[in-house]
Amino acid sequence: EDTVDPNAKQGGAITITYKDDVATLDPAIGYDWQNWSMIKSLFDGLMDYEPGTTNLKPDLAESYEISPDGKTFTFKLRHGVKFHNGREMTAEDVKYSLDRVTNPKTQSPGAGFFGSIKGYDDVAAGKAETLSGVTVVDPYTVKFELTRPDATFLHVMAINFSHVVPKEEVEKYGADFGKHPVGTGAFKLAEWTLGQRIVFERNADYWHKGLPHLDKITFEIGQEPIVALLRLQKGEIDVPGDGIPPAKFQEVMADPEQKARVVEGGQLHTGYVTMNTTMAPFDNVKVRQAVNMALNKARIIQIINGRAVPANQPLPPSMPGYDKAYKGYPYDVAKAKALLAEAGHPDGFDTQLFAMNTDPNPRIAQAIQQDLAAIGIKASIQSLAQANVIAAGGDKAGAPMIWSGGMAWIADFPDPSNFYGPILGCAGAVPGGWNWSWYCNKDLDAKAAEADSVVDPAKAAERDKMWSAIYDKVMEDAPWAPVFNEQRFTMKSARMGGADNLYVDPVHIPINYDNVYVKDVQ
Amino acid sequence: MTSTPETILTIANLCVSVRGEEGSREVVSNLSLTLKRGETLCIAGESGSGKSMTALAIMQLLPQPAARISAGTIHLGATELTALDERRMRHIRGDRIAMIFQEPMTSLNPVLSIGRQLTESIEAHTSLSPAEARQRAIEALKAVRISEAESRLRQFPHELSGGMRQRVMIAMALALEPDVLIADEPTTALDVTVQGEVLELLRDLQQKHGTSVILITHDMGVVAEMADRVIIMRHGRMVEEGKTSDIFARPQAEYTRELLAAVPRIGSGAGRQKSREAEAATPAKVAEVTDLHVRFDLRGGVFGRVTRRVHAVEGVSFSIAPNETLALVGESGCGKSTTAKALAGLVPYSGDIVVGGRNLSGLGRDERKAVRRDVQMIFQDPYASLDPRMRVGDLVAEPLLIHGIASKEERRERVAALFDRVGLSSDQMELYPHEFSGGQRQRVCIARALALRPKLIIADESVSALDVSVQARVLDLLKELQREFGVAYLFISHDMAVVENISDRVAVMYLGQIVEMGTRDQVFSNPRHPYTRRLIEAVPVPDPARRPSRFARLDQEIPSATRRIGEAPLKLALSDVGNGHLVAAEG
Amino acid sequence: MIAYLGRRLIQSLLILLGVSLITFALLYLLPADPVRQIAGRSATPQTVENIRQQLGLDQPFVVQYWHYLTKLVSGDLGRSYIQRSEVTELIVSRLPASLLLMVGAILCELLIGLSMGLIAAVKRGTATDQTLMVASFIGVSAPQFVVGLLLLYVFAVRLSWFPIGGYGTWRHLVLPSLTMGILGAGWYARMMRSSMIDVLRQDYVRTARAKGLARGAIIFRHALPNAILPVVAMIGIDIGIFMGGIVVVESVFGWPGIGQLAWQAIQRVDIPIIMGVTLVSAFAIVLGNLLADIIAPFIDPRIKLR
Amino acid sequence: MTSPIAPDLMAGRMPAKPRAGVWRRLVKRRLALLGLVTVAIVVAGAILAPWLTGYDPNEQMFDGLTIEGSPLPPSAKFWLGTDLLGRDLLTRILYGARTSLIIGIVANGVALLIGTLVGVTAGYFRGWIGGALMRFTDLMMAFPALLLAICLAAVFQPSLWIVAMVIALVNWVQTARVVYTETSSLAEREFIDAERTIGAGAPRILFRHILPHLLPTIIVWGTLGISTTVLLEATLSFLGIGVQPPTASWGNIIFENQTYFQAAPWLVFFPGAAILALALAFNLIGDALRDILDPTQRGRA
Ligand SMILES: Nc1ncnc2c1ncn2[C@@H]1O[C@H](COP(=O)(O)OP(=O)(O)OP(=O)(O)O)[C@@H](O)[C@H]1O
Ligand SMILES: Nc1ncnc2c1ncn2[C@@H]1O[C@H](COP(=O)(O)OP(=O)(O)OP(=O)(O)O)[C@@H](O)[C@H]1O
Ligand SMILES: [Mg+2]
Ligand SMILES: [Mg+2]
Repeated sequence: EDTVDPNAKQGGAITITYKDDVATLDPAIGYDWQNWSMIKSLFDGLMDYEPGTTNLKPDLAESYEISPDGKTFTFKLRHGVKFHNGREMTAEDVKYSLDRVTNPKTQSPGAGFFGSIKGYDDVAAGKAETLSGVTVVDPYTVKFELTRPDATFLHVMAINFSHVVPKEEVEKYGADFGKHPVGTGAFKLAEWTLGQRIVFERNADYWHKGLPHLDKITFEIGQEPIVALLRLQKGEIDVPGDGIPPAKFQEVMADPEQKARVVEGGQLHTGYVTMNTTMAPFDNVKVRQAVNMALNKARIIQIINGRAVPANQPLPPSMPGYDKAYKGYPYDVAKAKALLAEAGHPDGFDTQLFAMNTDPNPRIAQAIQQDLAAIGIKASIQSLAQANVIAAGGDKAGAPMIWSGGMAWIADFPDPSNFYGPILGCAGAVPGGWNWSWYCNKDLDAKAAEADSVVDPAKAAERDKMWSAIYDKVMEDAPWAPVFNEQRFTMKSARMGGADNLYVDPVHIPINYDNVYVKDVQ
Repeated sequence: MTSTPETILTIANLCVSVRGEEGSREVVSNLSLTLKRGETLCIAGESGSGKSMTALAIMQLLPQPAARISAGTIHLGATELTALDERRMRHIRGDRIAMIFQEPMTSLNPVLSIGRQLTESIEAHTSLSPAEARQRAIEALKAVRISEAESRLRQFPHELSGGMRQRVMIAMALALEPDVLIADEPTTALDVTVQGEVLELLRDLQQKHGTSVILITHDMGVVAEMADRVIIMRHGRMVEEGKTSDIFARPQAEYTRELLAAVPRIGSGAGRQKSREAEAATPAKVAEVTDLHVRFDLRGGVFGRVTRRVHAVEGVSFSIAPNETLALVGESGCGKSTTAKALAGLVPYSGDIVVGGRNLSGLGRDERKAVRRDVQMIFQDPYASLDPRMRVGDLVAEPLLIHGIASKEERRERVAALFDRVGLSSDQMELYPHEFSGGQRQRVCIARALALRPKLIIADESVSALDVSVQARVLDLLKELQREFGVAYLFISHDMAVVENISDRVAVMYLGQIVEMGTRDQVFSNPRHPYTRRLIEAVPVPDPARRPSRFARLDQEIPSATRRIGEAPLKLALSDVGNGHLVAAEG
Repeated sequence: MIAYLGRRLIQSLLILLGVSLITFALLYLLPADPVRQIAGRSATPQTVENIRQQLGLDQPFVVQYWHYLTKLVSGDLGRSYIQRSEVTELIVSRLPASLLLMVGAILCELLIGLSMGLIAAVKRGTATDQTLMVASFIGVSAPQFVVGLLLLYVFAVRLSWFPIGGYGTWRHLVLPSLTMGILGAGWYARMMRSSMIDVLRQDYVRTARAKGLARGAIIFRHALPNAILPVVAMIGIDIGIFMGGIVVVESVFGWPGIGQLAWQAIQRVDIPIIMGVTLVSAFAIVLGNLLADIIAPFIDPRIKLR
Repeated sequence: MTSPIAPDLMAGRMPAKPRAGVWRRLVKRRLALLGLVTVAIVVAGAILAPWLTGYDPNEQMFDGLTIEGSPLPPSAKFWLGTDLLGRDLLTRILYGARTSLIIGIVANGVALLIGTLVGVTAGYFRGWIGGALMRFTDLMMAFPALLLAICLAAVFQPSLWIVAMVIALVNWVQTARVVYTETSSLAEREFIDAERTIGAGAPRILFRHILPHLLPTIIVWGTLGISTTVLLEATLSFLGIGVQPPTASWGNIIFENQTYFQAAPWLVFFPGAAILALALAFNLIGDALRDILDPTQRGRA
């Protein structure tokens, strides 16, 4: 097919390291940095993206049709796609997989993505076992009916949670399916030694001829990033899954040979400071704007060795709907002070800034703290474990300000709506929710719903505009102070081949396992 | 006795000094002596006179870092010991000079088996194979008449009684047939019967191997029985030297005469007061003990149930009147100390103990403190019963402090006076227990017990470590206090001579029970129980002319006081054989 | 002996029960809501409640604890909230590595620490003594992460004597054990020196000298066994300290032990794993104490198992 | 009857010496003096920090980082270099001494105190008090300290004093165990019985007679505890309990920068050396005290 690299060689094995454990390889559950792209290689969904880009393309589906009202999606499935156990995948499997992921017993963290499918509420409430909106038309056709037009639906069909699983294997392993994953993907699981090693093996029956290139991928688990880099330098591994550790960044960049193997790319990521809009004094928009103007983003980026670009709006630059024209709040201490004075805080005030405790987040928080101090805001830092920060954010009276780093939004799929719902919309502004600024603008919620009902691909640009407007309005109310969009810097061994964008794939993080190859096989 | 004139050890002008906090002082001054092959030389003398220091100096084992040889030479044959380095000295120690230390309890390594400790020195100095060394060790144990020598090799020191430990020490010292054996108070810690055995053993061995022995002791009875020659020391100097018979018959030095005069003799009149009538009728006893039982539970099983018991004291009854001294005698392990401890409130007991009209059980805190003031105890082991980190002056002042007696200056004065009374100088108040000799420590303990002027003093072997002169002094002091304040004593001792000297009444204990009790005269002049008789016979006589050919020996092992649950020991019935002389039926 | 063990085991079980109760209670009181984490960012309140019910987290504390205990009896530690695997399986798969590391580390610290302490005590007051004590303090004061990386850098990267992290052969074990051991060695060296100095003044050492024994025999046969007793009592304590350091060392050396599991669980409040690891480490500590008590009579025959 | 023998006077009488003060004997020893001076310097540095340095410990200086954002090595301007945020390291170490002294001395001291009290009490009083205390200690020992810390962090507002308290709560256990073992063997010694017979109460026996014997152990644990607690504080801060950034402490400086030990070794070396120096200083003092307070060691130089 079109996407296969003509230079690619077949065969070879690579080694990749990760610090944290791989929790599960069940597509309905896995939601981590490490397992996200592994699952993508073991399973397939109806939709996918072109390697290294954010462009949607059909995957298990051969083609799809959208009804004019945008509420019915019909997918034609590819023939002859086989699960790793040899059975052919059919429309029944698609339906089963979606029933499964939305069933509360599965306890999937991604169930909410399917909220627009008819019958979702019944399933979620435990009143029904299957989604009434998903019907098997014939073994190779599956039809989705939605309760409202949903422009993101094709993206939803590409995220891991909608990947297709074989019923018999799920039932065989029950809750342990995540340890014995069986999918249709380019690789199949060959070995899993808990806490040590996961080995993927090429799926010889993969429907996409010519893929994958590699015979074997070994993931070594539990290694400190700094040690992983040492091993890379010694040629023992091929890709450090956690990237280049900050402490080694300068050293790597100073060495031309190593620098040549560094790949840089954008990410669907924004780092921001939330301000609790229900909590004085942040209930005053002027205060929030003042904070936006007080931050010296260039300095903050300097601290992380320039591995980011300044952000002025919630969406990252590579996201459709990013408003290039938007200038954002300038760095202007005097004006920020003036605004504070206008808001009735000429001498500033005391507050707290929460941040996650892993490097470099406490450092960034300290830089922010110093910037705030310059306009009189004395923020004390609470540097806590991830779960504690999340808990504080989900408590209405919990955290006045949170630096999002380490827990921040990395988009589930490349669509502007993905930055709104749970983190800026009213739906997320509930106890235990993820809208940490507790910003709830009914108006904008309505506008967002409107934008998401523009399903027609032809109107995509128009829809993006609508989203830009929404985010501009958000920035007017300034519940966040966007700080930067992190750039990904990764490294590979000299033998690794494939286009650079495969190594900073916006969707397959850290790399697109299916498409990379090694140069040293004959 | 072989009498080769050959000299084996020569000490010339030996000076040992110890460094204190503020400069050093000499504890052995200008000591010169010679030891001939096969000879037994006794060093006797005042406690603290430098006897142990001399012995340690010969071994080059003076306590570090305090003491050192400041002058003089020690020749073993032609070898000058003080000039030897540690490595070469090592070959001398154990092989040519062996030593038995004053404290048998602490001188054996608690974590090594007897066998290991015996064979290792054999292996260190000979080229014997392990099996041969083991054989030699067994022989050595047999030589000191330890039963079941082979199985003993696997035992550990704490599994042996005090007497056996001392015999192991001797076996260890003699295994290599050294030229010189130094025995520092080898019998002080032992009761009479065991003491007799040990001394006899030493003599036997010496005759067999021709070993030269330096025997340090303050017991003139032992000196008389063992020594060929005697050296009398005082204040670090030798005051007299001579043949044993000469010294006993014609002491030259004033101090020697004092020493000999002070020796308590059994059955002799020296210092023996007229036996007072037991004041049985006096209603107000100081202490009344009725049917005292002390049992130590030995636990076992999953739930830690008691499976066996040590019947340390089984139904002992006695009473002590004011002004009276009751002596408690008996073999090691018969329950003397335990009885004393019960009386002092240190072990749980059943039965009744009434002190000064108050029953000890069920007293409130303050009452108990008051009773404590009335009953004081002097412990068997003087070193162990003094807090090694306190100055002795503070230790003696402590009872006064606790009971809120006297102001600070008065306390100091009283302590100084007490020191004076027990024969210590008030300068020594500033020293720590380890800076004293064994006997000096015991005097500190006595001073401490006297501080509160109690109504009853329990003295557990409290004069056995003292040299006779001080012993006499202390005994006099005790009597003096009795006269002045009407103090009563429970006097525990294995030294029958001393007992005869001081006691009004005597109780003989065996296996936790009293087998004979009566006035001193009744018990000593007319011992009825065979066990009592044996005890009296075993006492060494301080007269070289009257050396017995053989010590009476206890052949069998002491029966155990440990029994299974439910197996109570047979209770002995005491019958009165006249005038309150109680004797148990034999059985 | 058997009886003693039985009694001690009952006591140990009670301690474990206490540990489980306290841990469970503390985790119950923790403000972070596990259900929210399971349900994900886009979950509706309804879904959240549903999951809460499924996990029984809506039950009162006592009921929850009782459920936990009853499952515990059959060896079931529940399922991880985040990893979704059986906690028992997770722990069992990682335990051997941690145990191996523990054995290696304890061997290292004993070997290094005891010999340092011994030499220091024998050479008391000399330059050797002082150097050794400074070294032991460096061991105690040096951050383990740095020590680990330094060892890795020198011996694995530069000299290639050992592999750069990983698990499998004895060569993998050396550096992590050493890293853990250096800290412990500092402690043991200090303790050993202190107790050795005490022992060297005892009468029986004088006796041994009087027998003319060689210096080595005096030190190793007579003094060492006596001095080592307080050190043995340290074993239980040591396992506790070990549990603290294991996280760092395991992650530096990519050692697949329970330390990493625990650390990740703590960061994400994965309660079943925290409970499981807590119980396992408590068990190890209790066992360590027991072991110390059992060894003691072999070293010092005066000590009776009571 | 008068005694026939005069009190034995010692040859070469010892002068009745005043009890030389512990302090005086301490400063006479060279090494102990070195330790005292070091501690004094650290304490003075902590107190006088504002006057000793021209920088603010929290000021992230523009010229404190390279353009790429790397910290600066030691130089004439920044004597010990700068940290990852461009702050003067020397200044942070000086101010950090305040935190670390409180942790290393106060928290560690309290832990030692609690541990000793519990251990001594449990070791001396058999029966239910001792049993209960020891079972409690066993329980605490088996209980993971970090967990307790996290929970406390969630309950309290993190602060230096909370972390000090947590460290004290966590660290006493080990001391208690060791002291317990030693006390129970001391309590069996005869001189304790002897004290009872003269009417000494439990407090007197415990504090005047047992405690001095525990001193060597307490000194060992106390001095070793300094490094451990200072480093433990960093772990706790990391988990959100304890001093929060930007407040400096020696442990935190190391902890924040330990991954940079190759890129910027001064960031780990200097605070590490400070901890080591403090711990060693106390060790020297402790060693000397141990000898001075142990009468059997008199005469040792
Ligand atoms: N470690 C020490 N430090 C200081 N002085 C000591 C030390 N050991 C003993 N002395 C002193 O040395 C002197 C001689 O003691 P030594 O032990 O030789 O006496 P002794 O003749 O054996 O007495 P005893 O019969 O009581 O055992 C005594 O005055 C004692 O106070
Ligand atoms: N704490 C204890 N636990 C168990 N048994 C004990 C204990 N204390 C003493 N015994 C035993 O009680 C018995 C009596 O001991 P006690 O100390 O009273 O003997 P004694 O007559 O004073 O002997 P000695 O003359 O050797 O001092 C001995 O068998 C001893 O082993
Ligand atoms: Mg002596
Ligand atoms: Mg006794």
